[in-house]
Amino acid sequence: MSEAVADLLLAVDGVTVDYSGFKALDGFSLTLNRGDRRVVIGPNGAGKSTLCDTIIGRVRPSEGRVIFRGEEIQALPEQAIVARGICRKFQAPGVLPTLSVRDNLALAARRDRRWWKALGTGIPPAERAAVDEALETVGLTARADVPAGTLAHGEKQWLEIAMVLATRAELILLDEPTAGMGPAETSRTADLIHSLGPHRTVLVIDHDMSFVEQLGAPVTVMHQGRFLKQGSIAEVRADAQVAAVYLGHAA
Amino acid sequence: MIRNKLLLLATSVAAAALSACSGEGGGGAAGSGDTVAVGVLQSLTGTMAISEITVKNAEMLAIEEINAAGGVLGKKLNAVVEDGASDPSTFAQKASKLIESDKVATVFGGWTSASRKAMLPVFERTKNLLWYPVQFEGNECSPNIMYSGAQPNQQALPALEWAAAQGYKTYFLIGSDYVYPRTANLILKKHIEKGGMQVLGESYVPLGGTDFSGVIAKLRQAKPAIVINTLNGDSNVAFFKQLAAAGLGPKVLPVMSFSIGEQEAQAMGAQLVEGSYAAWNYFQSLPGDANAKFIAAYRKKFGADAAITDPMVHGYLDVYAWKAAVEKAKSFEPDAVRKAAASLGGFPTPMGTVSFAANQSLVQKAYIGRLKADGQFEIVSDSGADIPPQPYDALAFPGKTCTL
Amino acid sequence: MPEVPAILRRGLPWLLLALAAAAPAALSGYDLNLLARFMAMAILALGLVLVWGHGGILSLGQGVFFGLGGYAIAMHMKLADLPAGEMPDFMVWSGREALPLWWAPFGSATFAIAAAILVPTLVAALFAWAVFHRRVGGTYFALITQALALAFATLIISQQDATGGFNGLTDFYSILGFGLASPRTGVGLYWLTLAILCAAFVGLRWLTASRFGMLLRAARDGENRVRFLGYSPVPFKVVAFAIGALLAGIAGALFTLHAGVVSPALIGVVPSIEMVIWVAVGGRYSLAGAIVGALAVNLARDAVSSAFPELWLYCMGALFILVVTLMPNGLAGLLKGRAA
Amino acid sequence: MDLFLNQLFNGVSLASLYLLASLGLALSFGLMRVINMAHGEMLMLGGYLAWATLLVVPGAAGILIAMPVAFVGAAAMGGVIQTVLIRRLSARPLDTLLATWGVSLVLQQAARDLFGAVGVEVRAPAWLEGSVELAGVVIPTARLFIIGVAVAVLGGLALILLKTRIGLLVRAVNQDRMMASATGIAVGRVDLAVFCLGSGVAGLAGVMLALLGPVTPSVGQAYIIPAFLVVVMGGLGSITGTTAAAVILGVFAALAQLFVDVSVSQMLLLVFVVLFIQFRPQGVVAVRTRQLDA
Repeated sequence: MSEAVADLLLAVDGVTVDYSGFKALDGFSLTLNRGDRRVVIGPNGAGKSTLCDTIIGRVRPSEGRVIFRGEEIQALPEQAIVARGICRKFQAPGVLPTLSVRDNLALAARRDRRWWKALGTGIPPAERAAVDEALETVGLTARADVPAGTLAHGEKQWLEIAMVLATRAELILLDEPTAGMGPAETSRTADLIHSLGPHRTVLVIDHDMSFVEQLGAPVTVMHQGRFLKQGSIAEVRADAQVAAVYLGHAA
Repeated sequence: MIRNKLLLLATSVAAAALSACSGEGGGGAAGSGDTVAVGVLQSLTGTMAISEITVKNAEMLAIEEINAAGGVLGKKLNAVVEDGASDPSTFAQKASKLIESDKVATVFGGWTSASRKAMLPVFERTKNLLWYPVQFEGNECSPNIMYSGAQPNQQALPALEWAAAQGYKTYFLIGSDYVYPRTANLILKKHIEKGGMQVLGESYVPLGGTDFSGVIAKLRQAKPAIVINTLNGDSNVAFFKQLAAAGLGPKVLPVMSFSIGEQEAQAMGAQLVEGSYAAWNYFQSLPGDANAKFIAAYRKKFGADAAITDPMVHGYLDVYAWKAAVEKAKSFEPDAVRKAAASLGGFPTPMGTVSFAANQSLVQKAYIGRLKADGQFEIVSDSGADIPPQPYDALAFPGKTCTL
Repeated sequence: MPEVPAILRRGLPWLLLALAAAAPAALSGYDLNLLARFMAMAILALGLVLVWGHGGILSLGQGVFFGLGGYAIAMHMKLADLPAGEMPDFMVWSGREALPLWWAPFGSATFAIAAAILVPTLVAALFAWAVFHRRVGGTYFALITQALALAFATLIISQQDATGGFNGLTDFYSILGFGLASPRTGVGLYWLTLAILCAAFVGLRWLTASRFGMLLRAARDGENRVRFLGYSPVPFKVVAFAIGALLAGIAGALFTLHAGVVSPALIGVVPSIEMVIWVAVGGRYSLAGAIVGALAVNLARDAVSSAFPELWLYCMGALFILVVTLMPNGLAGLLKGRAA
Repeated sequence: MDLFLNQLFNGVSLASLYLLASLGLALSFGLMRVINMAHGEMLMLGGYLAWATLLVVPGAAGILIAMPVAFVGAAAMGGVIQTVLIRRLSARPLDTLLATWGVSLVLQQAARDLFGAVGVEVRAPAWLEGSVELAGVVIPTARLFIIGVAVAVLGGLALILLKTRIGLLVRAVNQDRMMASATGIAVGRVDLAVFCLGSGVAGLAGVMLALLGPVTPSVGQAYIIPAFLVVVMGGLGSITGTTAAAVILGVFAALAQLFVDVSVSQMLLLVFVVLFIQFRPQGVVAVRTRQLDA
């Protein structure tokens, strides 16, 4: 197998998602290699979130395939996809409000998720390290035993990012991770993503241009569910078509 | 602070409730002081309430009349009324409460076969005596139950003999899906085949069922001479309405019912069932002043237009039979009363003179009535002589006898 | 809201145990039997705390599993007193020639007890898997369980010659050689019921505190969130529902031993939904609360329906309306003073 | 052969009864994701109101007057239940099931105390008696009348939903409550209107049922479980889904009676619904919504 194909992690191939007439994704394709950082931008309703939904299996595409490490996963149930090493952070924080911060992380960090393995109490030593490490990276160690529901909005976003990290997933999908965050926290999030290292692949969905710049990753622009342009942040910014789409003229 | 008091109250209520139930029984013991406790156990709530409340009323009427006339062996009757709630396990539980806690001398009650079967082990364990007022499927022979309701050979078979005499050769059996219809139909099928006649179909509908479209379609195809109907309660209303809608009213297709009395006819609207037949051991329209006196007394107490049915009269005469047996045995002890009742001979009742046979079932006449527009039954034939009760049908269950 | 004295909150289970232990000495035969029946029902209520409180699954069909347990034991007791090969009485007068094949194994006590435990559990697991794995839940599930209760009761009534139909099964004399009529057996059965109730209480307290309980509650609060952590909520909900059915089956078997009768009137739509109100009154998240709820409602039913029968339906109706709207956490909620 | 045809017609007649009984439920379920367990008692109320009307106006026209009376009476009762109880529990659908079951118990016992446990007599008027013979199939006029009323109610509802302003509001709230209230629709009032409409239809159904069945305190219980199954199968409150489900279940129940006892056919009905949701868990007509946790 040639070197290029070997490190192809994810391929979204001609995917269409049809919400009874409205095509959120229309024959959209995208590829990600291992260790890549990619940002997907586009006006509201361009299909960014639906792309995440399709990859994670929350939405079934009517056409096209999603291939992860050479395996078609678009038909698998969500938990099977997550178990294969893809994890996603939602726009609205998906933390479990009644459980403590540490328990949220413990559940994310578990390796063996079958139900009879869940009969023990407390956190097994193997996962305790991953939990502490995740707490450390997002700086929530002090708030570890507080019910997640009582965290401030920004802290919830951090907890969710920590949970995504704790799953040690290979492909991380971040859907507007900095929504509702102040500038300081936004830049801390950018640093965090940089610090993830080469063995993690990150796909970020956002339209906060300052955050996209801090990431400095290649950008894919989506419009009405279709691929529009791809390149560095500078090239995309200069492109007339992208500007037209953003300013509302017909493409 | 109030909340603390509230929660202390909550836990103590639970604790008190637990210990309270021990002190709750305590009724007058049989024979002690100048009263004797007797139990009245019918369903006052649930699906059977409509039929059983009036039987309880008749039983209470008899108890009041007896108390007014000086009680039994100089003791006033203290009636302890309990609700069986149309549920067999509640009947069993309340029966043991009446006997073990309230120490009653005897119990009047029960309606469905299910309630009687559930109470049977309780009465046999405690050696008490139950007076059962309703027609039933037979096949039971317990020393602790006085069966005043009709055995199959005192209701179903006389009705069949009358139908055969009228020249009906083909039958269709429709019933509610519970024990009495299924067993009665089993006996009827044997007798119909023995009489050289034919059963064209047999259908059951769940208790309380209201959809008869399938049954009527089968009925229309089979074209029987007469339908034998053992439906119960609400189902009768739905059955006759849908029959009328399909143009098969009682005038077109004769129907012989075993569970439609004056009360049910009144509720359904007599015109709907006008012309259909019923077989009972008592009709409100029976002549005789004992019947007239009973109807007047009941109506004075429970409403001028109250309808009087067969089970109500049996409930009423059970209390008097118990009184006569106690006075004959000169003791409230159930076993002595049982033997005295079986050898009591004829005693006067609104149904005329009846008596208990050795197998503790009532020897009684059977009547066939045709429903008139005013909700009363016109008696079209009667069995002539009294019919001795046969708990086990000779054809369906050969070789079984009931000797007590 | 002033914090509830901790000793009282933790004390409730011990208070109940002390009272229950004193009962055989304090109560007469009839009252002890009555209490034993309500304790059997309390076992079922504990199952509902796991299924409904922690699992968020409203089951309106627990009567089905209660019935399966009860009928399994009753079938054994009907055969136990008969010489081999002979049929119970109701089969004779229902016009049956031979004992149905599936009745034969119930001759042995071990088979019957195993069936009373396993059959409800397996039926529940299969039914729950069939519905949950297609992601049907919430209101739909509640309505389907109610339809299941109706269909099961109707089926039992219609197969009268094999199940005793509307009369159910009654007239038992002995279990494992112990005569049901003797008071000693009554007290023995009471202790057995109390032991099983305590075992269920301890077992469920551990299970709900474990990660299994954590994930069950997480699935209750948001199924999709749990999915995106890589867990399928289906096995957790199926196992919880199956444990609820297991406890209901055992409760059914014990109730039948105490009541001496099992009939379709115990497993239909109305009794199944009333089982839920015991837990609602006691407190759907609290194990001790559910026990108190089951005992309190059943004792109230027995007391009120004796005194003024027609009022009982109003009381039951009011219980449903008031408890569910004003006291979502039931009596235990008053005690704990906060939503679980 | 004509037994099969007869039974097919009976299936359609049963479907019309199921539809009338479940339409109100589907409407309020679609809108508020909540099931009113006292819906059966709305049917009962319709029956008693028909009885009361026939006392005042006996004779042929009685039944026609009874229909609007039952509609308004049941709608009013539905309105009371919605404002007093269901509105408070909107966030807790499962608890609403239990609370409205309490209402159902109270209404049944009240009917028992007011009108007597034995039930009252409602006679179909003369022009509904008898039946028409068509190609071997005997069609009772009463059942034909009920099918006609069911179709009319269906048409009326479709008209209201599609053509009127209130219909527009209902569809908006049905698709996305949050968005609807964000655009200024008084969602509470729409809920009340739909609930009254649903209960009214149930009252009307009560009059129809009184033509073919008893009017007793517990008549609601006989029709409520099939109505639930229709709503479960019909999918998230869509009128077309509910209609399709009512026809499927009605014909299935009727034809099953040809081969097995009525009791067993009820068991088969349940097994059919459980199997059906294996293939279409979202019901007959799927409505795709984008919410994270419906």
